[in-house]
Amino acid sequence: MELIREALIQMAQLVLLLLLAPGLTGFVRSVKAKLLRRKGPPIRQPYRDLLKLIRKEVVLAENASWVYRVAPYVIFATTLIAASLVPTFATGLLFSPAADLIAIVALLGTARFALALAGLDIGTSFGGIGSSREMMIASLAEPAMLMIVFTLSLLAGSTQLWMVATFLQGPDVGLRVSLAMAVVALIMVAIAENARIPVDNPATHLELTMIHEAMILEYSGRHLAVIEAAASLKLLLYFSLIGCVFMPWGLAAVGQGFTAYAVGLGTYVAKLAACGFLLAVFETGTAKMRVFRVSDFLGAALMLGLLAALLLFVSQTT
Amino acid sequence: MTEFGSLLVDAILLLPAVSAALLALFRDDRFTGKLNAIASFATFVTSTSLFVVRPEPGTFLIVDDVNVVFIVLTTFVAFTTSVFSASYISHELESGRLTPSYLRFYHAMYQVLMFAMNLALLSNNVGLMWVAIELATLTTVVMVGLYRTPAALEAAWKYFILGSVGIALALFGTILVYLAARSVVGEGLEAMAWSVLVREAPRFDPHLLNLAFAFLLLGYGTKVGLVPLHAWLPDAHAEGPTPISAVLSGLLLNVALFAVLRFKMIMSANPGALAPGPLMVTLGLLSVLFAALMLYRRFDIKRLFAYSSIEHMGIITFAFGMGGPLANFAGLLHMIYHSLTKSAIFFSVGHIAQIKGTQRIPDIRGLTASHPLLGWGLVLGVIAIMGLPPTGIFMSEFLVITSTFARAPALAVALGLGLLLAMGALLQWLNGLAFGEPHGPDTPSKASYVPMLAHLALVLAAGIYLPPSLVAWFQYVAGLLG
Amino acid sequence: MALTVLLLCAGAWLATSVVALAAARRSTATSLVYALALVVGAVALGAALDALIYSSDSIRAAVLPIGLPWLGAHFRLDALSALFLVVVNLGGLTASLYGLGYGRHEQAPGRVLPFFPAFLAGMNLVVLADDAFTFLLTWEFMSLASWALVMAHHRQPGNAKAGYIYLLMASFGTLALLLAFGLLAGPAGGYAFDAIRDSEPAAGMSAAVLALALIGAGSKSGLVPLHVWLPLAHPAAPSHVSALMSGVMTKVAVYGFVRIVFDLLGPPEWWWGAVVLTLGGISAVLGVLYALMQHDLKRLLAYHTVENIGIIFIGLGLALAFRANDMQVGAALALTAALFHVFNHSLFKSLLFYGAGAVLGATGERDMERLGGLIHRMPLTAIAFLAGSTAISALPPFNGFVSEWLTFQAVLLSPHFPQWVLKFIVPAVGAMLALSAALAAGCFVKAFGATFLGRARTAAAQRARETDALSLAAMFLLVLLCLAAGILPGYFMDALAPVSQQLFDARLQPQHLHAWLTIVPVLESRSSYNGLLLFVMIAGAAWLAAWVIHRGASHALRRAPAWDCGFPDANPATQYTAGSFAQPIRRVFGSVVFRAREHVYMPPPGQMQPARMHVHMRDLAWDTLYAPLDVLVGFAADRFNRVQWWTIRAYLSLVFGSVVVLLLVLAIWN
Amino acid sequence: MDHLALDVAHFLAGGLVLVSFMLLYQDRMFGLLNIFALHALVVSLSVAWQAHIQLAPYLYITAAIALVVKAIIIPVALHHIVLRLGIHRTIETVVGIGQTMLAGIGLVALSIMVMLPITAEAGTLTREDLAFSLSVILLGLLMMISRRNAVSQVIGFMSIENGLILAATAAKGMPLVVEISVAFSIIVALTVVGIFLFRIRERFDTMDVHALERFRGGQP
Repeated sequence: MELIREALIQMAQLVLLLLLAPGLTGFVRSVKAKLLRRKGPPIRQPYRDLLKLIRKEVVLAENASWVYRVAPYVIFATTLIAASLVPTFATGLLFSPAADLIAIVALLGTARFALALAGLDIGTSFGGIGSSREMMIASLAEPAMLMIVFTLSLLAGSTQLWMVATFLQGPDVGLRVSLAMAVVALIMVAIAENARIPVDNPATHLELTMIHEAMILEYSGRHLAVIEAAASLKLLLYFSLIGCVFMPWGLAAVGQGFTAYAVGLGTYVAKLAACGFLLAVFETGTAKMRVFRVSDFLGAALMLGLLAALLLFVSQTT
Repeated sequence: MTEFGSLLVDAILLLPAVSAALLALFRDDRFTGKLNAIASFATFVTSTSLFVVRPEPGTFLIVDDVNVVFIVLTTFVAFTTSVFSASYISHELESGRLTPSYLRFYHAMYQVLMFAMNLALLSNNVGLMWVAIELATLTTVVMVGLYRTPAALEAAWKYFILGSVGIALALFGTILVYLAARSVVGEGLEAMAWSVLVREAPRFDPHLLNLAFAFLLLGYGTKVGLVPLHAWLPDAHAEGPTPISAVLSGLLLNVALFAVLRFKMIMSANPGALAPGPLMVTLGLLSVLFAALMLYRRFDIKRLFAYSSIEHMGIITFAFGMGGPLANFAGLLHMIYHSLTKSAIFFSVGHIAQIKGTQRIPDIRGLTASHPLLGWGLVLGVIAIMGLPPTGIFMSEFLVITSTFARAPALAVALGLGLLLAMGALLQWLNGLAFGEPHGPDTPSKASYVPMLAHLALVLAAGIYLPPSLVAWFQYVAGLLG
Repeated sequence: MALTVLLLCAGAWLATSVVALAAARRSTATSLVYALALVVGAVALGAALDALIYSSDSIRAAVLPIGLPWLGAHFRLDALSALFLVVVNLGGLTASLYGLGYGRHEQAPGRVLPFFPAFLAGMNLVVLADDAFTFLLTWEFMSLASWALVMAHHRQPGNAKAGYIYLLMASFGTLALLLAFGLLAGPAGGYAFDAIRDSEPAAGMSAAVLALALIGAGSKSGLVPLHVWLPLAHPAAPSHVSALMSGVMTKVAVYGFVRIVFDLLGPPEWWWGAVVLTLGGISAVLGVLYALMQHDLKRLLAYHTVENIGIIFIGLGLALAFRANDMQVGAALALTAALFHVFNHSLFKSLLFYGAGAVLGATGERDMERLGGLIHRMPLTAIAFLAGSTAISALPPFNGFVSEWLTFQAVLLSPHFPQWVLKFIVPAVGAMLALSAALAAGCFVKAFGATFLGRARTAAAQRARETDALSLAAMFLLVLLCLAAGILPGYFMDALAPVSQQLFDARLQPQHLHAWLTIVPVLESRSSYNGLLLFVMIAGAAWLAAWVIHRGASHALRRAPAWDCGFPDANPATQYTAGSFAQPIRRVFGSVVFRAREHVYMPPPGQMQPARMHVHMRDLAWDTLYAPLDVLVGFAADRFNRVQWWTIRAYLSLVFGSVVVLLLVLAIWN
Repeated sequence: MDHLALDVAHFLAGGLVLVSFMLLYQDRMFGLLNIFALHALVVSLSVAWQAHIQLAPYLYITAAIALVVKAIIIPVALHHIVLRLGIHRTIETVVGIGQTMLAGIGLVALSIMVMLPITAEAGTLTREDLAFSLSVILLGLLMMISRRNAVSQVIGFMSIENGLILAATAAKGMPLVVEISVAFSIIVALTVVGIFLFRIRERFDTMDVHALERFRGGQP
């Protein structure tokens, strides 16, 4: 009985993520439009796009292989599962022991692997550009992310995300330099991983600057829809992560009852809105950087993460 | 029983001597080749019986634990080489490099050489041994110059001069040993007999012994080919007929080293005498390193393996210089393995040079493709000589290096690097010789590969399994060597 | 019993070698030899598994009257050797299976067949050996057999150099081990491992042995900077042999290191861990960076071995550090991580080499710039290669991730080290590990993408045909094992427990007891991972999404030319190549690590010449260590060689000089 | 052994060293041959004297061989060879005569230094004779390496041999001396024959360097 209830809560979170993800993207877009004094599309536009896309027929390049057709679903599934393992409104969900923070990072890696392969499958030059740059960014972003994971898990004594969140909710966190460094690094990584300005521009189709869009250039119809959904989910995932780790207020624990869940849900949505707003402001205020400056940007994130972990290693006694 | 034994000993000496005289009489090359082989085989069979029958030491001749295996080894390699020589020489005759009259001379000399080496090993008298080694030197000088080409004559002459100086130094050492013995043993033949010398050595004047050993080491060391006394060796190996190169490397160097060992036993029996170890270690190490470096710029295949002989004599001298049961054991093993391996290599090199009509390494390529048996035989031989398992040389090198490292790490490291250096050079040449696109004439060889394969099989088998009786003998002699 | 079986198996392989020698010219020889090797390998694998899983606590020993005469050849089967025997024989088994198919294309079977079983026998015997002489004999025998296999295609340019450097480096390593054993055995020559275990090592000696063992095992396994032979030799051999060399033989080297340092040498000092960790970290990062720069498929794989060996050594270094600080749980975890990675790497590296071999067999090409689009023509090989790529890139749900995850967990246990040096090194190495994992993914996107995806770049790639069923069987066997080890890691970790029990007297908690087969290295509140659940969830979610969309929305599909932003080009040369794929990473890392310099030639306007770009990269290890050595030896050889042209008089002066020196020495001595 | 016997032996051995120095000093071919004959004569006398005082008649044979072979036959033969082959009459030295002589004195000092520690039980005569014969040997070697001329090198080698015979006879009662001296004479004879056979006109080392490279397999 207990098991079924827990499973239900887990499923609820899954559905919640699916429902929220396009909305978040739409929200960021609309805030950005507002900031630019444009009218902009409504927040629900991404939902419409997705629905329209999945109903359209797929135009597939002649030499596309099965990798090209399977990749969207793999990307979607791994991102979804990764996102569902991050606490949103409650901690300690049923499946959370299945993967700790390192595994979540690795799951995103699997998604990226599939995406990069898909970019190479047609054999066009743009796909290759996208994959190549994506892997270059990942080669720095992923270690940076792992350094952040190190920092968090050293603080909490665990790589389990719910343990980290619980720890950070608790009283003995205090103000820590390493934590601050980790936050900055995490934000930088999140920007890079989600193809946001200044690393990449999600709205561009200017050939030589695009990264993420270059890889999915040939996708159409339901495949494109699934990939777009995965991209939204990924943004949501990072927001949830930042939310649960650095703003751990209001998180419910499993079994605390419906009210706690409701409070958790409310604060969660508020957190997302805050993050989305900040992202939009940030993106509006910055210019995109050259591709080869990205390595400096991410290198800085990696160094920050390493420094944070190092500080913790050194300060740890016994 | 012992009567019969001394008869055997006489037979080992007489067989070569008589057949030398016979061979000098006959002209037919087929027959002389066969007779040579038969005589060598008879000598070999006779010598194996020494394992069973052990005659009493005589005034001039002795069979003891130290020399018995060397005698058998020498007669064995002499026999296999004579088989190889028969096919080699008949080819030389066909190609016109030798005339029948030289051939007669060659076969007679071959047996004289065997006689001299057997005598050197069997002699119970330092003076007699000296005479025997001198005789062996002279014989090989003549053989080296057999082809009468300017290069061969030059090599023979160089060998002759350097060898003679070495022999002179050894004689001075011998005289000093006699002097040291005289005051203890008294005048006469007794004072020159091994059996007496070793027994009475503790009472000898250590200063005289030191001086004597210095001269003996340099004198016989010249014959061993130790650096810096080695200069004759590469040329003599390269310019003479290949069977002689095989005998030189496989046997004569051993015989000279055997002489050094005999004197080392005297030295180590005397408590006051200078430890011979450091001298031998220095010369040995020098030989290894120098020869290893020299291997890199060799373009003549026989000269290459001649330098490798110098290297291995260095290893053996090093091992005996280190002393101790393990290193001495390793040195003895190495002498035997090196004899067998190096002569096998020279057998294959002889065939190769005859097929390809050249000794220049860059002109010989891809042997494993054009002549599989010969090529792989060479590969196996070189692998063995590089000290790679499962061949026997690995075992002796293992023992030398491990037992040295615990006592003198720097020496072991130096020796190890020398071996590696030599391996680098040999491998570099082997790559060209055995692999790649074949090059040059590829007529199949009619020669018999049995001697080469027999040697290699022995070395291979000995690397994995040594009969206990042989081991016991090695251990006993290693103990005697101190 | 198991030991006897294994020794008999080794004998059977050697006998097979002899059979191969005798029958090399027959047409049936290939099938016969590989079939025999396969059967013997299966038996040996069974014996090893039996020893590891069912009777790991008993130690079996045997002495054969061969080898060093007064010592005999000692053999011993304990948990550690049983584990490595499983690795070796699993590799041998699949390689034989693969060889049954792949070997038919072999142009020179006479140069492969006799050495292949000998190589297998050598690797088995190394792991079984229980005295220094037998160990080194079989170790070098293994090198020699593999050298012969490297030289199998001796006519191809470059292979001679590969074989040369390989055998020389192998012998250098053997020399180092020889010296290490010389120290361990002492002047009396106690070569049996039992005698060495009983003896008390002196203080300074252990450090020397560690250094020598690192050199010895490192040169065989490819630790930077001793890795130079590996990318030359591994690609040169026939592919199933490459797989054995890269996937299995390097593990035998790891075994040698573990045996000497963990078993024979006695309690470690903390700084050993620091040294091993650092070397491991450097190897991991440099290995993968080297790999990224390659466009020869097999060479890329060989460089990846350097990376993975680095990861293994990170685990071993951590285990040493934990052990030195008496942190048993950490030691057991780090060792388990390292050994699990040993196992995993042997699986996916063999798999990838088989894939590369299939590509090579089908197209005759190893150069990725001349391949492409093979997924259409070799779909099954592509699936297998993709699985291997995913596994080696440490992506869940495959097995590579699990062992790296365990290594990370070990890193995270380490802030409690009291030594400051370790406190600094461990997180830095952790970052290196993370970096290498991320770069590996990039590298395999490149490898798989350039080889299998896109369009065929040459006619050879266009004409490729799917490889034979036996090769595919070998590959898919490994795919299944990779997947099994990835989604059911608990069982595999439990199988490794006897080893840490034997070496450290400590083990991880039994994993198969956890609910839903989750693996929990230390505490559930600390970390856990469930590959099975993830796999099921991912597969379920993907299937569900596809099902819903196909059912509920549209499954219409139309093939059309690629859009490519509006200007598609039919020429496959316009594709992104492997070299261009690696260019951003080369820009980021290469200028420092490889001194990469780009030289661009732009023809002046109006001239009809192609613009050209050359990239020059240097191997720093080669430039700073090996090239100077080569020059030095050459210089010394030239100098000494002048002695060859001296006159007799000069030679006599040498003799005279030695006489005088010796007399002077005597005079002074007296 | 009375005083006179000792003195004569001492005188002869010392004389041999002196003659060695003369050999070293000589730079004319025929002068060299003559002095070598003198060298052999002194050795022969010395051996004969030893035969006399040791009461060892077989040593007379050695003395006779030395006299006949080395004091007469070989100098004459070499004389002929020099004339026949047209060998240069002056001897080319490597270093100056003065330096060679200095080095020679150093060698004599060295041999005395080496022989000194030998205990008295070997006997004064033996000790001195040994020191002198070692000096002769070393001087002979020095001569071999400081002369470029083949004939003088051979003569250097023969003076080494003379030194050895002196040592062998000084070692009282040594067996096989005759055999050894016969064996040595064979070598000596072969050396001379070698010079003649190989037509070594000037030196061992005059062959031009390119020929040597070919012989010694040096070409890449």
